[in-house]
Amino acid sequence: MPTIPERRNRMRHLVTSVAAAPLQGGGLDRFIDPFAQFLTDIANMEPVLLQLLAFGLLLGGVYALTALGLTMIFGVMDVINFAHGVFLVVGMYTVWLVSTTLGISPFIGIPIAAVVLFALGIGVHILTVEPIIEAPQQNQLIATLGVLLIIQSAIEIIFTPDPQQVELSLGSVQVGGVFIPLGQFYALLIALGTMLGVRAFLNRTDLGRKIRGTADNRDGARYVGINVPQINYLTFGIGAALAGVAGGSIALFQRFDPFTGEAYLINAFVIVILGGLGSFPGAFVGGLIVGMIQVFGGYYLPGTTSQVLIFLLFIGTLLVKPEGLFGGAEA
Amino acid sequence: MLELEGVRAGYDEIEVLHGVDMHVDEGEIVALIGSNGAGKTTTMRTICGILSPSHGRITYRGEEIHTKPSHEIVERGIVQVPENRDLFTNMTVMNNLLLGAQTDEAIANREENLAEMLDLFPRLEERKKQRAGTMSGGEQQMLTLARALMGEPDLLILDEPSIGLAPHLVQEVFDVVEEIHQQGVTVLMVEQNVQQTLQLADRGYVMENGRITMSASGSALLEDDSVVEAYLGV
Amino acid sequence: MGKTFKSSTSNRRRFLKATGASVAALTLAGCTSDDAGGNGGDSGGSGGDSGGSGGDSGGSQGTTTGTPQQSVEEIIIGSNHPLSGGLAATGVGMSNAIKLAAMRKNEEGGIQSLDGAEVKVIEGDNQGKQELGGQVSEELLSDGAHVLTGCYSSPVTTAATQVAERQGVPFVVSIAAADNILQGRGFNYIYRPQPPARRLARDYADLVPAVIRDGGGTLDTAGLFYINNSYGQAIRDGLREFLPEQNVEIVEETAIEFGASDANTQVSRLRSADPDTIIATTYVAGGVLLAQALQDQEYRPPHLTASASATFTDDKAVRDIGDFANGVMDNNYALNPTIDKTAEVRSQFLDNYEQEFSASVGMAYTAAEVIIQAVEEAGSDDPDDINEALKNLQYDDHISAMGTIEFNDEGENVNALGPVNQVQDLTVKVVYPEEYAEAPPQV
Amino acid sequence: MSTLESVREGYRTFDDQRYAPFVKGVALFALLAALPYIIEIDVAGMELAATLSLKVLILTVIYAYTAQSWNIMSGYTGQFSFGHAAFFGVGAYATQLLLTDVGLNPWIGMLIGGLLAGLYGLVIGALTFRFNLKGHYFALATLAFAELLRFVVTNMSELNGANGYFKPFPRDYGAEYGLAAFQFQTDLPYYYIILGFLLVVTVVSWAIKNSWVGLYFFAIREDERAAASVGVPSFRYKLVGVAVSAFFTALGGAYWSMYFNTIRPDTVFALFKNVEILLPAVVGGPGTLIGPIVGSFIVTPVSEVARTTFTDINGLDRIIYGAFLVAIVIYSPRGVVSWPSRARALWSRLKGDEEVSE
Repeated sequence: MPTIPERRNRMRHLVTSVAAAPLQGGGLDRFIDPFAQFLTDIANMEPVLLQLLAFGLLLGGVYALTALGLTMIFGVMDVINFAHGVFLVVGMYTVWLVSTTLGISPFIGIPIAAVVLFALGIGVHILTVEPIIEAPQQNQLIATLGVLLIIQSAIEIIFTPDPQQVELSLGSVQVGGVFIPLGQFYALLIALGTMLGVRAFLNRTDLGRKIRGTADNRDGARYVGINVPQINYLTFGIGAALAGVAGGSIALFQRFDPFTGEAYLINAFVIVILGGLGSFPGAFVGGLIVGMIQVFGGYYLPGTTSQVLIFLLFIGTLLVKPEGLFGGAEA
Repeated sequence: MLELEGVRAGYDEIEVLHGVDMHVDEGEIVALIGSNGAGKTTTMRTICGILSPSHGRITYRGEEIHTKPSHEIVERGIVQVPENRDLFTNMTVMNNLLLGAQTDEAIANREENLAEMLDLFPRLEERKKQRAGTMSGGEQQMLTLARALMGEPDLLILDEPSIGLAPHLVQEVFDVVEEIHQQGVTVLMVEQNVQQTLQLADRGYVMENGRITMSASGSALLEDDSVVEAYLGV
Repeated sequence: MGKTFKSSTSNRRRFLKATGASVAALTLAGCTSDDAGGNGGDSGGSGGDSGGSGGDSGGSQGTTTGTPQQSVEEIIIGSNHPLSGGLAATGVGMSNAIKLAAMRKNEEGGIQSLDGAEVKVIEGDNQGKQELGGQVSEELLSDGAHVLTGCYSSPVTTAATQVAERQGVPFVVSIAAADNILQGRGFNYIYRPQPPARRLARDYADLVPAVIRDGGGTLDTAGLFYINNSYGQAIRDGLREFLPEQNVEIVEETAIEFGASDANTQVSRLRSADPDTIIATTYVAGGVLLAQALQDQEYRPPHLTASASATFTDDKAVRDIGDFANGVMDNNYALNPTIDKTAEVRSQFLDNYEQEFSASVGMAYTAAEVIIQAVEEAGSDDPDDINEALKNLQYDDHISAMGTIEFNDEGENVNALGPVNQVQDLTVKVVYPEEYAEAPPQV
Repeated sequence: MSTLESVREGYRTFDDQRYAPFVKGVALFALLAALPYIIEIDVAGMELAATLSLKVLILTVIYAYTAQSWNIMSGYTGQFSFGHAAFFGVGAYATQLLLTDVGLNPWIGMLIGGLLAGLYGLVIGALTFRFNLKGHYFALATLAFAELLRFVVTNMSELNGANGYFKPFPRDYGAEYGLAAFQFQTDLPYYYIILGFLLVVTVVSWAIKNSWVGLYFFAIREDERAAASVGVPSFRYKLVGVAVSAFFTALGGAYWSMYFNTIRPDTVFALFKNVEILLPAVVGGPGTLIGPIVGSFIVTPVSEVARTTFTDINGLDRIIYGAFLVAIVIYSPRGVVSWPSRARALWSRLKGDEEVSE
């Protein structure tokens, strides 16, 4: 243990490094130097930048996919669905299960996962969310948290906590010196396709219009005679189905266990807010932003400092433009 | 047609309506007047199933509707123009109108009704592609009215349809209401412009502190001293 | 000194086992002389209370009954591991390994010095939660455990060992990487056969560059790839300290978040630094992501290595990665392949539990053997006797690739070692030091 | 029946007295103080200790304490915070950092931690209230402020990064085991310390509730615009709520760091720590004085009973616990404290309708 003078010195060091550092640059160095490096790389047109851009796009696509279902439920029903992460996991296990037991291609497993999750979502909604849809929001939060615990532990008991993986090595292709891992590339395509598909559904069909109307103004929806409880459970079902697609796509390239969903959950919240509640293009752009920050931040900044930037951006968005980048615009 | 018997309702623990009795007959225009906080809007919301009464009953064409959810009430032909409009502000005018039609019949006649509405409210035609939230108050009010009419109501409930509008627009609203009524729609309305409303109405109710305190024909109410004093500010 | 509060909590759930007749006598009262009981002042008040209730269940209270003459029918090991939750995949395997060690001992005829007393394992699930570590330890003790082991997660282990120390019951850490669990704590009852983080990092620096250089390779620069939690950062700090001593310069460091979906960026960064070796320190998932990203970017440094990585010492992970894993060197605690017993234990484990016998599981097995050996030498079920035996233990007959297990004053194994493993033909083989090597290293 | 009636009548007269809350409070805390002994009492061969140990009691009171602290802000002013782990962690870190690096007594470190957390709360409040964040947006913003700290601390080697702190021995800061050092070798004193914390925060909470501050808080919760229109300086009072709540929550973190010996960013700033802090208050009844305490004495022991009962299948206990959470928020959206009045309402409805409308 340190002697008293030693302690004093350490305290002095501590004060300079922790408290005063941001003022003097000692703490900011860790941001300024990488940023300078970044600018230098841009000036030199380093080829790695193109590679990072590709990775950012791919990661962003995956993130956008995970946020679609959440933004739908959040936007329409004003419910923070804590079980969203574990819905992703159910999607992963569904794809894994059908591809290992039935020998079907995991790609076909993805729509199956969507159907399974649609049913699960409606069930969860009717049992837990609908009874308290009018209750204070913290109750819905705790109810979906309970659902998270139930489903997660059920998966753990049935399939053991051991990690699983879908037998599929897709590898990568090289385009002009840029490597593109195919698993994530397919996930990006699925994200784009799903986004466009759901958007068309919302914009072009009567049911879609009703869902948007309910998202826009619940009382207005009641006044015109929309069956709001029905819209609620359909929305929850579709939101869960989107999680199924997302989880299934992630299973194409990532190992997973019953707890994998947690890491995606918070990012999905960030993306939903960045993009704007209920906005699908917003979710896509939000996903890309988070993906790009993680990739470029991961490349230039030490440790996982990029997460700090993501949360700063998140807070900034909440403060300045809480409706999100695409909030307010027609989806 | 519509009958309220001893209806009590409110928000959470606070009861606003302490037993409301009133009725609306087929083909009538009935006005509900009263000061702020008397419970008029609560009454309207309760009829449409946005609130559910704690006591009493509401019947429509002999059928109890107070236990029904709002969409089933609309299905039976009761449509409301709510006080704060509750438009789908992020959606286009067109989509707002389309969403007005929810019953099978209304959907079947949707295209025709749409044409009619755009005809009736030429401003809406001009702004078809615009987001509802970006329009002026008057235009929004027109849209709310048109949206309600898209639902082909038998009983149209208007809650303060002229609130916050410029005088010439107020007149326009009243003209439209009259026209709708002439097409055979029964109207129940709450209005700030008591004079104009009572002139239009067949009958009127006065509401105070969550109870109906007076009921008479529109013209009789216009001549009643207490009404004149309280609501016409003479 | 009167009974302390701790002894009254230790007969928690006594009604459950009061009927269990043969209850091995708890000799907790004997421990009141240790430092944990030092401040009788604030716990004395409760003594009378539990004394009063002790009357009707005296047998299980056993204040002075732990005399050696009395025959001991079983020795109970309390296994405090995460059996559910995010750490359960490894935790369950570790707990199973402890059960296997007990089973094997019983098949040999039990504890000989106790006339064939059976070894019994009772399990507690700490769910990987700090606040349950101590609680589970207490439950296991009140269910009659004579000695404890656990817990995989370091914060949980901290809470769990605290209880053992206070109650004067020996605790042999199965795995817990953080150095400060024991070091500087002044514990009297806690032991760790496993090499902790700093030791593993030092072993990497001492062994891996030597192996590579002996084999004709060059190793001047290194790039670190670590998981950004306490375990990853602890190894990173150790490598920062020890690698320069071996003339290896760390030219790049990159971290991955727990639960990340890829390691693409990290590999880009390592790729542009292009070090002689990449040193991975991750859980299984992180190492798989690394291998995947390396393949996707068609990059492999001259030497792909790892320090204390769970990935490249786990048979299933290695198979999942495939050929790319071949040649990866990883210094991690390992099983000793040069003795027959190892293969025997491994096949027994695979037969009984459908799980991989990974390095972590093997380490837990060794911890259990250490306990059993100590009981054998103590010839007693008295925790203090067992503790005394642990202090003086010199255990050779274990299956870990390290020397004689013996503990220093802090309870660390002085001969703890993280030898060099290498993936060869998709199996994990110890390649260095030579005394444990089953195959020569391929550089 | 008549005895029951007279008892009820007697209770009602008692309830009307001004000293009634005081007497009830004293009774409650006397009960809590006696709990470690009560659980040891044998009743027909069984004792409560079989399901409740002192460690579980301590954990229960810790969460009662943090929930009570959360309640001052979120229950009273209605600003639902989902990020109280930020304050909890700041308290824990400040205490351990000052203790380890400067040898500052943990009691003083704890107060400094409380002040720092209060400051952080003011920053969060000033920003979010100034920009008028509401509902989910506010909740997510507070969560972001908590997660932000987790990542900042994890990546700052000056704060030992992900490795966190390990509590030094009393001798390392020139003290001996005991109250002054905030370290004990047995659990019982720790129980009474956290119980004392709970007493203090409950008294503070009671004082706030029964002062004009509390009146303003409730006015803000019910209808902020209306409150502002009658001259309640809502911005300032919301800030008071956050700061007080953050201060006390931080003391809980400081206690945690002393009791559990070691802290890390992923233990004290954990995502689920946010939930654990607010859960008892929501289950018990947000905005009430007794709710957080009652809630914690339900939530923590239920989880514990589930864990020790369903040991055959690992993970089953969390299914039971999850189902319990769902059930309790569905059937008691206003919290468990509404049970007695709901029971009374049900009772009078069964007896006849006349009493309901009074």
